This record gives sequence, C-alpha cells and structure tokens, in this order.
Amino acid sequence: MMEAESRSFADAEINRCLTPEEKIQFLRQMFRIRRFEQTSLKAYNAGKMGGFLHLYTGQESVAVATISLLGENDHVITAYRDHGHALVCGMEMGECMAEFFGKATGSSKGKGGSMHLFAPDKRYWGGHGIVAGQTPLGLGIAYALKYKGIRGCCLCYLGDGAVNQGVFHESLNLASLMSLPVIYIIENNGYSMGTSLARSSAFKQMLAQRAEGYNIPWDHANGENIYEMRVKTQAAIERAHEESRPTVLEIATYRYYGHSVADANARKYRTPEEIEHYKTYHDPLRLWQKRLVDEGILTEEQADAIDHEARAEAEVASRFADESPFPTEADIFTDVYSEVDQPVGDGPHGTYFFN
Amino acid sequence: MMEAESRSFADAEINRCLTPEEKIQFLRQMFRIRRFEQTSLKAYNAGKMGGFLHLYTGQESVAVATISLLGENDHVITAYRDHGHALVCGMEMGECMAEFFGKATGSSKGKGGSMHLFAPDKRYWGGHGIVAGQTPLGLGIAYALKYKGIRGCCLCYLGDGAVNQGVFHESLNLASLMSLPVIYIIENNGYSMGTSLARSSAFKQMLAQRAEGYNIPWDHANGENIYEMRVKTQAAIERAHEESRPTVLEIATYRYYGHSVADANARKYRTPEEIEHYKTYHDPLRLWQKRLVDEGILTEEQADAIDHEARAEAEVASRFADESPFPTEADIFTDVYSEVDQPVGDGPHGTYFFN
Amino acid sequence: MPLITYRKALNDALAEELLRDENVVLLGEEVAEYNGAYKVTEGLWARFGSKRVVDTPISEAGFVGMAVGASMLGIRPVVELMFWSFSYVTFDQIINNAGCVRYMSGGQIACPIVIRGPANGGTNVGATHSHTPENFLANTPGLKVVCPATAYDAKGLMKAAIRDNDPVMFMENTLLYGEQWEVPEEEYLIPIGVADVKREGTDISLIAHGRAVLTCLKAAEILQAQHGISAEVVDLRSIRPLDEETLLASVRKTHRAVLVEENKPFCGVDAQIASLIQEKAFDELDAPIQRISALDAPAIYSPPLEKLQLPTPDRVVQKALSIC
Amino acid sequence: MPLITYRKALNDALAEELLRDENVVLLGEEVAEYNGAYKVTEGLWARFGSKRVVDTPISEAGFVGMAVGASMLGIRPVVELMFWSFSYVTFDQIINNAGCVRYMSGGQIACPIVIRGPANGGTNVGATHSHTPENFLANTPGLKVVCPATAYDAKGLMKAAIRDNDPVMFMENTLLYGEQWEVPEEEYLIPIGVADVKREGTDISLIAHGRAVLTCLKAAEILQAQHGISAEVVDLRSIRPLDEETLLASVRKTHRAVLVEENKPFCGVDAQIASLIQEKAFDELDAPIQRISALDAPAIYSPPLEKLQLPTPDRVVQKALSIC
Ligand SMILES: Cc1ncc(C[n+]2csc(CCOP(=O)(O)OP(=O)(O)O)c2C)c(N)n1
Ligand SMILES: Cc1ncc(C[n+]2csc(CCOP(=O)(O)OP(=O)(O)O)c2C)c(N)n1
Ligand SMILES: [Mg+2]
Ligand SMILES: [Mg+2]
Repeated sequence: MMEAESRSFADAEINRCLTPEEKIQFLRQMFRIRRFEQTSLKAYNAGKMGGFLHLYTGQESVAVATISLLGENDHVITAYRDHGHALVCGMEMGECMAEFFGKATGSSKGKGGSMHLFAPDKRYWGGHGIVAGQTPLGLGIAYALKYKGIRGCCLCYLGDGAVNQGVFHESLNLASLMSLPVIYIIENNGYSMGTSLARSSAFKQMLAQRAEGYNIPWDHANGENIYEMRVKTQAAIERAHEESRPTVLEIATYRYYGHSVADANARKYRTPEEIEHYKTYHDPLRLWQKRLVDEGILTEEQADAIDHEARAEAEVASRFADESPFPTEADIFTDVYSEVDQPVGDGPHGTYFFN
Repeated sequence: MMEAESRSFADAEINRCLTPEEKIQFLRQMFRIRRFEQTSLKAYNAGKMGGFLHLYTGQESVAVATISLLGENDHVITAYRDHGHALVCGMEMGECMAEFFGKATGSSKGKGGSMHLFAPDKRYWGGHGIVAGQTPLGLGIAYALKYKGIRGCCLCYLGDGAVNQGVFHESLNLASLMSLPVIYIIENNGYSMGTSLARSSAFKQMLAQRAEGYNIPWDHANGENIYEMRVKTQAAIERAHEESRPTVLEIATYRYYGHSVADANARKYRTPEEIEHYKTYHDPLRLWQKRLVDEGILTEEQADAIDHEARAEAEVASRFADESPFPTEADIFTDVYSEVDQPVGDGPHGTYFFN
Repeated sequence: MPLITYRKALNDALAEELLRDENVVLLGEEVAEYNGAYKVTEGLWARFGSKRVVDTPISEAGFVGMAVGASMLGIRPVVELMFWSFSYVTFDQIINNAGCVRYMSGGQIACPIVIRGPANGGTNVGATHSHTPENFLANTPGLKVVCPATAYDAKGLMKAAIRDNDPVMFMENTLLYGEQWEVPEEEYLIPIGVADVKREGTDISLIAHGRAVLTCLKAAEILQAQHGISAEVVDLRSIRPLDEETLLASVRKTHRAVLVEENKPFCGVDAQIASLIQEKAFDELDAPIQRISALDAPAIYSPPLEKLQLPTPDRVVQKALSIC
Repeated sequence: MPLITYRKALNDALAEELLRDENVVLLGEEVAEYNGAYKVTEGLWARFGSKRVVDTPISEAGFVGMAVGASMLGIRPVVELMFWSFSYVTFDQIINNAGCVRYMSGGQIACPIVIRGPANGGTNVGATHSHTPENFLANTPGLKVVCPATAYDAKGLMKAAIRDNDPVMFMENTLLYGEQWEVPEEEYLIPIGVADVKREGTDISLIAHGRAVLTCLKAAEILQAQHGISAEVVDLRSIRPLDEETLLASVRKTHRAVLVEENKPFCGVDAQIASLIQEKAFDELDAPIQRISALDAPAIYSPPLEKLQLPTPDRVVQKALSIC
C-alpha cells in the first residue's frame, strides 16, 4: 500500500475522532483475543475440551476494527471461527471458556461448544458451524431491523471458502432486491481448510466482486490496517443506515494456526516461511502496537501491561471454566422446545421426547 | 436492433453455410413444437392428462437455433418447460404425448410426466422439475465429457427465475474453476410464474452478467433472431470445444401462455396488450417464416404445407397416446433399482420395498 | 356453523393472526401479488400490503434462512413453501438453523417461525413434487410438525402454530384445499400435541394423519356397513409433539390397529407409531399392528396409477379385515 | 489375517476400485492434496493423480449434482461428504436427482454414484455436525444405504457399492476410523442387503447397525458374564435393501429383541425394524421389542454429556434385562 493512501485512512474523519483511550482499547481487545485463544489452546491440548477449536489468531484486527463502529442497533453474526467477534461484542472470557469446556456455566450451558458462542443481549447472534449457513440469518436480522423501522445494520462475517455456498448468493440477491441493511464481510485468510483461494474460487479481481452481479456495492480492505478497515466499514454502515442498502466488503487477512486445532496438516499446505513471514511482517497486533507507540500515545511498557492483564484475565477464565460443573443428564432435554421449558397456558400437550 | 447488426448475423459464416433445406427445417421444427403443444393443450383441457403442462409456445426459436449447432458429442439438459428441447433433440411426438397421457408407451413409461422427458440415446438428459436442479447435472455431463477426453459440450437451459437458486452459482464456480465445457443458456422470458424479472432478480445490466464474478464469459441474444442466436451459441460452443471453458448466454424470449396450463392468473400479471404485442410483432415462427419468404427460399404455400404436416403429426401422436395402455400396478415397482430390474450375479439380496 | 374450505380456513387463520400481531409476516414465492400458487393467501396482499405479505424469488434456502434470522429478533414469519417438496433445497436452514439454534444457544434464542405448504402426492406432478417429509422433520428434536386433515383443524392449528414460540412445520394437502367442513365463526385455537378421535369405535383403531384420516373415515363406513365392524378413527393431527395417550387409549380399547399414512413406509411416521404401540400396549394387542403407506416407489406420474399408489379406503378395509 | 483400521480398509477399497475401473473418480472437499479431513483418502491423490482424485470447493449441492450428472454418462463418482451432516445443503440433489432420475426416466438412466462420509455423533462437534440421516435416505426408494460397523465390512461393502449401478449412500463413523479388525489380503466383496450375525446367542436378539453393533457386542459380553444371558448380535450392515430374513430368523429363535442405534428415535431406522418384527413375527415375541437410540435432543456439545447421549453398553444391558 502506498504511504500516502495509508495516511489518508488515518486522517479520515472516522479515525481522527478516535481518542487515545479508544485506540488503546483496540490493542487491548486484540491482546484479549490472542491471550484468550492461547489459553484455550493450552486447555485443548490438556484435554479440557473436545471437538473443534478454530483459532482466530492473526485475524484479530478484523473483528476489532469492524465491530468498533457499531452502535446500539447494529448486530453481528459470524461462522465457527467466532472467538474474536464474541469477545469484541462484549462476551466474557469466562462464559466463553466454560462453553469450550462444556460446562453448565458456559454461554450456551455447554450445549453449543466453541463454534456456537451467542450473546443476543449484546446483539451477537453466533457462532455457526455450517459453512455460510449464517449468511441468510444475517440477512434476516437486517430484515427484522428494517421491518421494525429501526435504523441499524447487521455485520455478517464469512470466510473465503464460504462464498462458494449457494445460499450466500441467494442471500445477496435477496439483500439487494429487498434493500436490506446487511454488510457481508468476507474474511479472506487465503485458505478454506487446506485449499488455497485459487483452488476454491473462480473470480476476476477478487471475491467481493461477485456482488456486482447483484448490483451491490463492494470494496476491499487490508486486514492489517485498522484505520483502513474502519473507513471502509463505516462507508458500508452509512449505506446501510442511510439507504438501507447492502455491501460486500472483502478483507485480506491471515490465520496463523491450522484450520482448527485438530488440523493435522496445518503446516503442509502452507510453507513455514509463508506463516513466519506473516507473523513477522504482518501481525496486526504488533503493527497496531507499533503505530500507537509511533503516534506517541502508548509506551512499550504500557503495551506489556495490557498484554499481562489479558493473560491474567484468560487465566482466570480458564480457572473459572475448570472449576465449573458439567451440565446434568437432565439438561440434555432442556432448551430444545420453549414450550417445554416455559409452558404457556395449560401446555405442553403430548409427548415431546421419544426415548 | 440495428438493421446492420442484424444483417451481420445473417452473414456470419455459421449462417451463410446453411442450406435452404436446413433453414426450412428450422421452420418445420418450430411448427412441430407449436402444433404439438396446441394438441397437448387440447388434450389437457379434455382431461387426458394431469398435473402440470408448461408450454414453450413463443420460445420455440431458442431451442431450434441453439440445438441446431450441436454435433454428435454435444448434449442437452433443461428444466420442466422441456417439450421444445425434446422434439428438437429428436424425440418423437408420439412417445412424448404418450408420456403426457401417463401411458406405458411414453418415453418414461408414464412415470415421469411432461416435466420429465428423457432421451439419453439422443444425448437429451431431461426434463427436470426442481428449479435449477438441472444446473449441476449439466455441469456433470460436461465433466464426464472432459473426463473421457471427448470434445463435446453440454447446453444447460434454465429460466430467469432459476438464476436465483444457489446451486446455479455453485455450478458456475465449479464450471470456471474446473474449466468445464458447459454452456448455460438463460431463457429469459421475463417471468418466473407470476413474478416479473425486476421483482425476482437484482442485477446490473442483465442476469448473465453474474457470470463475470466467476470469470466466465457471457453474452446475450435476441430470441427472435435465429441467426443471432446461432452466432452467439456457436461462439460458446467453440469456447467449450477448443478451450474447455464455460459460457453463460442469456436469451430474451417470451412465453404466450401462463406458467403452466394450470396457471389461473396467466392473464393477470401481464396485460393482454403485452401478450398480443409479442404475438403480433415478435412471434419467432412468423418472423422466421417471413424471413425465409423474403430470402426467396420458401413460399407461403410451402409454409402452410409444413404447418399442416406438423398438425397432422401431432394428431397422430395424440391418437397413439390415447390408444396406448396405461402401465400396470406392478410397473410402479420397476425402474426404481437397477439391481431389481437387472439382477447381477446372485443378487438382489434383501428386501427393497416395504409395503 | 358455516361450511368453509380447508383453503379458506387457512386463509382466515392467516388473516386473523396478521391482524392480531403486527410481527406476523407472510413470505414466499407468489404469496402476495399472485395470491398464492394454491390461493391459500388470496386477498391478503391486497388487504395487508407489501410489508406484511411478501413475494420472494425462487431462493428457498435464502428466504427460509432469512425468516429464521428475523424470527430470532421477534418477527413471526409464516413462510410458504409452494410445495414441501422444495424443502430439500433448504433442508439445512430448517434442520440446523430453525431446529438447533435454541439448543446451541443454551435457550437464549427462540425461533417462532411457521413453515407451511402442501406436502402430498396424488396430483400427477411426479416424484420430485410429491414428497411428504413429515417423518424427517418430526425426527428432528427442536421442530414441531402438524398435519391437519380438516378445515376446522387447519384453522385452529394454524393459529396455534403462529403463536407458538418454537418452529412449527405445517403440512397441508392440495387435495384438501377445496374440501369443505364446518368451522365456527368465533375464534378458536387447537393446541398442538392433541390428537382427535374423528370417529368412535370398538373393534379396531384406524390411526392416521393428514388426508389419510379421510381415507380411514371412508373405510370405517365400509367396515361398519358391509362387515359390521366398528372402527375407531384417530387423527394424530400433530406428529411432534405426539398425543400418545389418545392413540394408546384407543388401542387399549380395540386391541387392534391399522396405521394409515401417505408417507413412504420405510421409517415413515407409522413406523414410529407401530414401534410405540407395540412397546407400550404389547399385552393389549390381539393381532400385529398393520400399516398402509404409499406404495414404496417414487411417486409415479401416470394419473390412474398414482391413485393406486396412495392408500385407498379399499386397501384399509382389506387390511382391517385381515386382523379382525 | 492382518489387522487393519476401518480407515485403511476404506482406503484400500477405494484404491483397488480406482485401479480396477478407470471410470471411478473420487471427489470432495480436501480429499486430494490434504489427504482427506479424516484421512480416508490418504495417499490416493499422490498415487492416482488429479484426474482421479479431485478436490472441490465447499459447494456440496454443486459437486454432488455434478457427480450425479457425470454418473448418468457412465462415470462412477465416489463423493465424500466431509460429514454426512452436510448432506442437508445438498439434500435435493441426493433425493431428487440421484434418487429419482432412474424412475422418472422410465429406467433409461442409471446413477452409479457412491456418496460417502462419516455420519455419527460422539465427537463433541455439536448438533449441526452430528446428524445421522440413514433413516431419511433409506426412506427414499431409489437410494441404497449401508452402514458398516467393522473394517472388514467397510471394505467389502465399499467395493460392492462402487460396482453397484444404483446410488449408494455409504455411512461411516469417525469413531471407528482408528479401530482395527482382521481383514483378508485377498480381494472380497460383501453384497449389499445381507446382514451379519456378529455373535450367536439364544436368549435375546440385539439388532443394530453401525457403531451401535459394537456397543451391542460389549453389552452381550456383560449379559453373558454377569447375567448368564446369551445374546445374539445382528448387524444389519445394509439398511436398504434390508435383510429381513436374517433379523426375523434371529427373533424367531430368541423371542426377544432390543434394537440399538445412534439415530434419533422418532422415525429412526429402528422404528422401521420394530414395526417389521411385530408385524412379521408377532406370535414369536415374548416381550415388547425395546429400542435404544440417541437421547432425543440435538447433539449436546459437552463431552461427558455427549457420551451419555449415545447408546452405552450399560443402557443396552438394562433394557435387555427389563425383558429377560
Ligand atoms: C456445508 C459445510 N461444508 C463443509 C464444512 C466443513 N468446513 C468447515 S470450515 C471449512 C472451511 C471454510 O473456509 P473459509 O470459509 O475460508 O473460512 P475459514 O475457516 O478460513 O475462516 C470447511 C470445509 C462445513 N462446516 N459446512
Ligand atoms: C426449488 C423450486 N422452487 C419452486 C418451484 C416452483 N416453480 C416451478 S417453475 C417456477 C418458476 C420458474 O421460472 P423461470 O426460471 O423463469 O422459468 P420459466 O418457467 O419462465 O421457464 C417455480 C417457482 C420449483 N419447481 N422448484
Ligand atoms: Mg478462509
Ligand atoms: Mg421465466
């Protein structure tokens, strides 16, 4: 990127109005995601949890920058690589870690697991395991906002592999046709599991361009650059708020770990050099920290302190999760039907479960 | 369309090489489709068949022009509005009409109905009732050709409403990524059931442009103009044969009847004037007939004779269908499993049917 | 009580609920300006306007998912599938998103959606358009499934479904849309999970859902008139939740059961009912439970053959006689 | 005989068939360069190259449909679904295109496709990733469904499936991939539609498919050792076609049956088996047929709870004791 262009993002109104504390908060959020995930990885390796664990490490800046712009009527939904979005939306490390551990104190009472973090009270709608399955849900959130006459929008995240699910295209057509305030953010980390972008997707310049066929504005941003992402996301949010129109925004980013912690091939489909190169030259955390130091609003020592706090918070979360109880066998049958959990009138009628 | 442009299509090599008899054959095919359908409509109204009957009347030129270019390794697949493609591919009126009547002599032995005409021996693969469900099948036919090293292609037809099914987009990505010789022909007749194009699809210039997002060449043609369709289809076929690359070709056309014969609203969502206007000024049959007369290769009398033959052929087909027997109750259970119909070795083993 | 069609009963239910709750919205292909492919939504667009009655493109996965998403925020979408057969292009959205979101969020999210449309064979539209997935959907904990057999039930159950806080799969039948039944003018609801004894009898229980209930009623007439057999007809109405008590009570009284459905037999709804009865009323059974389902092949197109493929009163009578 | 894993048995079957018939092609997400998400296709891309072992994008409806289309022209695709749970995004292609094309074309078109992948819970991947749709698929006339429980069966059935001219839905289990069994070195095939008595017994029949067979074998040991009960274990192996004779013969011998499956109970495979047995061996039954299925809720994530959700040897023993 050109030096000048980069400067102009920093100088944009939406970034100029940031207070030093807000900028430091971005760093803090990135540290919190990273340390939370490191702690969870340790716990995974210690057998404290099962199944999948899709680390967001390397992509933290995307959730931090894009969600930083949301107001009280703006919503978020994402896929299974959801830890970053969950924390930035305001979920506590403890409830998330307890969910990973399958504990009753988890955000979904241990029923969802790491792919399914939800906090509707924070306008965070998950955490979805089926690739692109969340894309029409995000549309539906935007639909509900418009239906209710609320000036808001929904940020709906998906991966570079997810763009090849048909339901995403159906969603794009519906979004444009019905003029819904949904913003699809493609977090293009270059790979869907072990498949590189070039091997999974046909496109001209970039994936987001597919939006053009639906008459939807699209743009792209560099995921290392918080200022740039904020500028481009803000444009999309304004389009959503002012015109109730959708946007597709593609953000170039990178994940350091394998697809999930269980990805045995993590170091096979990408060269170690490629990964090291990213960590060394493109780490969003490191870059933002350096920028804040350069801007003179943070010292290295202060940054370290923030890092320490994040580590400590993650440790506490891990202990909380560890010490929490598992659900009981009876809990298997709650949260299936609202009518069973919260009977209305003289209900429920009939048999609901068939063992 | 500009006079000059229109002339240039007529002058294109692919059209200049047409013999008068070939040109007359196009007219004959259009008459055959139209008279076949009129006869089937009469039979439908007389209660000779059930379910749906999706008339192709008004669109005949599209099947005739595009299929006219196919060689012995080129294949065809379409949706439920399949009578035209079936006849042009060489199916007999009798087997088709008998299929409509649900007779044992029908092309599918009365098991498929009008939406499901098949003639694999003529490289015609149906006839598919689920909107856009045929689009990955067409891709698969192209895949098989490439796999076997055969220089051929597959024309896969779909409607303007069908472009909004996700599986079509998945197919486009696969077609481009795997470089498959499939040609998607969007027969844009302006309506999907009662919904106009503008109410079903968001797009910039036209539907075919969605191909761009997958780096697939696309084009459009006027469905009234056989010469133009042949030129543009030929380009796509060459691309498929020479480069094994897909194309999306959108063809503007119009259907005179309702969505199906059972469409009670056929005259509600379109004004009678709109329909009359098409019939009067844009009827492909009439236009082609006039052109042949203008070109001096056909007289009105000869055209009438062709029409008469077509009517007579349809009548014979109708009588054949009428006089044919229905399948028997036992026939319900054949053609479900090949292993039951044509046991291999000491099979079949176990129970296949559970009544 | 006025006689109204099954179609009109549904239409009235939708209109009443649209009027009652501004969060109710109808969505689907051709439901608005076209008045519905089968006219179930006739007049509603004209009456309630484009905000409340919404046409969609042919994108079932997209608009069902959209409706699920909207329901999470408190909208109460009633989504028409032109045919339930088309549910297979949106199966993931139904099972994973509508069916699992409450569970996976630990009860934080409700999904008060109704998905409705016809699910039946018998109209010569061929194999791809004649699916009856009530068994698939009822297999799925988190979903409710109802299959009304009469106009009365259709109206009361539709109103209950729209007010229900769980996702309800509502299965209608094109062959019933034009049939008439008595339906009261005053408002009523029918709770989901309550079966209905449509005819009392003492000798044998005919247990059915959807249109097969009417087939059983006809068979019961024949059994009475020609064979002096008193058949009880139990209409499940709701597949999940299931009113086990009512159907078991019937079997305990008659000691014989024939289960009738238009579903395909293998793992059809009646496989479950048979399994249940033999387990819970084993000692009450004087004969094996018999089943009649659609003949076990894809739906044939040929009109006269297709009639044979679905259960007929005659087949029910024969089966009943075989165990009486 | 060498001991090999279930995974290796599948891998060998695929390799042998790739070698035997050049029309066999493997397709799916990560099956080639990545060697398969669960390593079932390990080494095959390196050995057979990019024409025969093909990576696809995450477009299940697209590539399953593509494979169905290719099969119509005589290609024999073996398509991996990374999880059978993802079949719900391609359900229409499976049921309507693979399942109905032969019928709707009046037998003119064959669809010799195999769709394979794991279909099981028990690995803490949550509700959306733990579906077991063998009952849905076996409900569909036109489709075949097999669920091998051992490496031996997996290999023989996979080879038969690939040579089969009908669409075969092949359901594996991630919990079994690493388990070992004896598998002969010489070539063999196991015909689809033949059940296997995995353990002979005289007092009670335990009937199961897939991993539940192993649960039954453990339960049978306990029943023998601790209760002196001789349990026969019948492995269905193939759900459709179904070897009724073998399972009925077992019940006629033991007069008692417990059906065990990891499917959800409502309209699960065992609903059909129970329905069948009570109909065809009514007088042979000394007690109601009992069923054990997955506990009837979406698959819970919590690892210790999920273990309880699937059938355990202990639950099988308790159920058996309740009717012995
Ligand atoms: C429909 C479906 N198919 C396949 C999978 C398995 N799967 C989970 S994530 C994934 C890769 C997705 O890649 P991408 O969209 O780029 O997101 P990223 O993991 O890079 O964040 C795959 C194949 C799934 N969960 N759902
Ligand atoms: C998945 C699916 N949804 C809905 C339908 C019902 N349906 C059949 S044809 C049709 C309209 C299709 O319009 P278009 O693609 O423009 O083709 P045309 O009928 O104009 O030839 C609809 C909604 C269906 N068959 N399949
Ligand atoms: Mg990615
Ligand atoms: Mg159209």
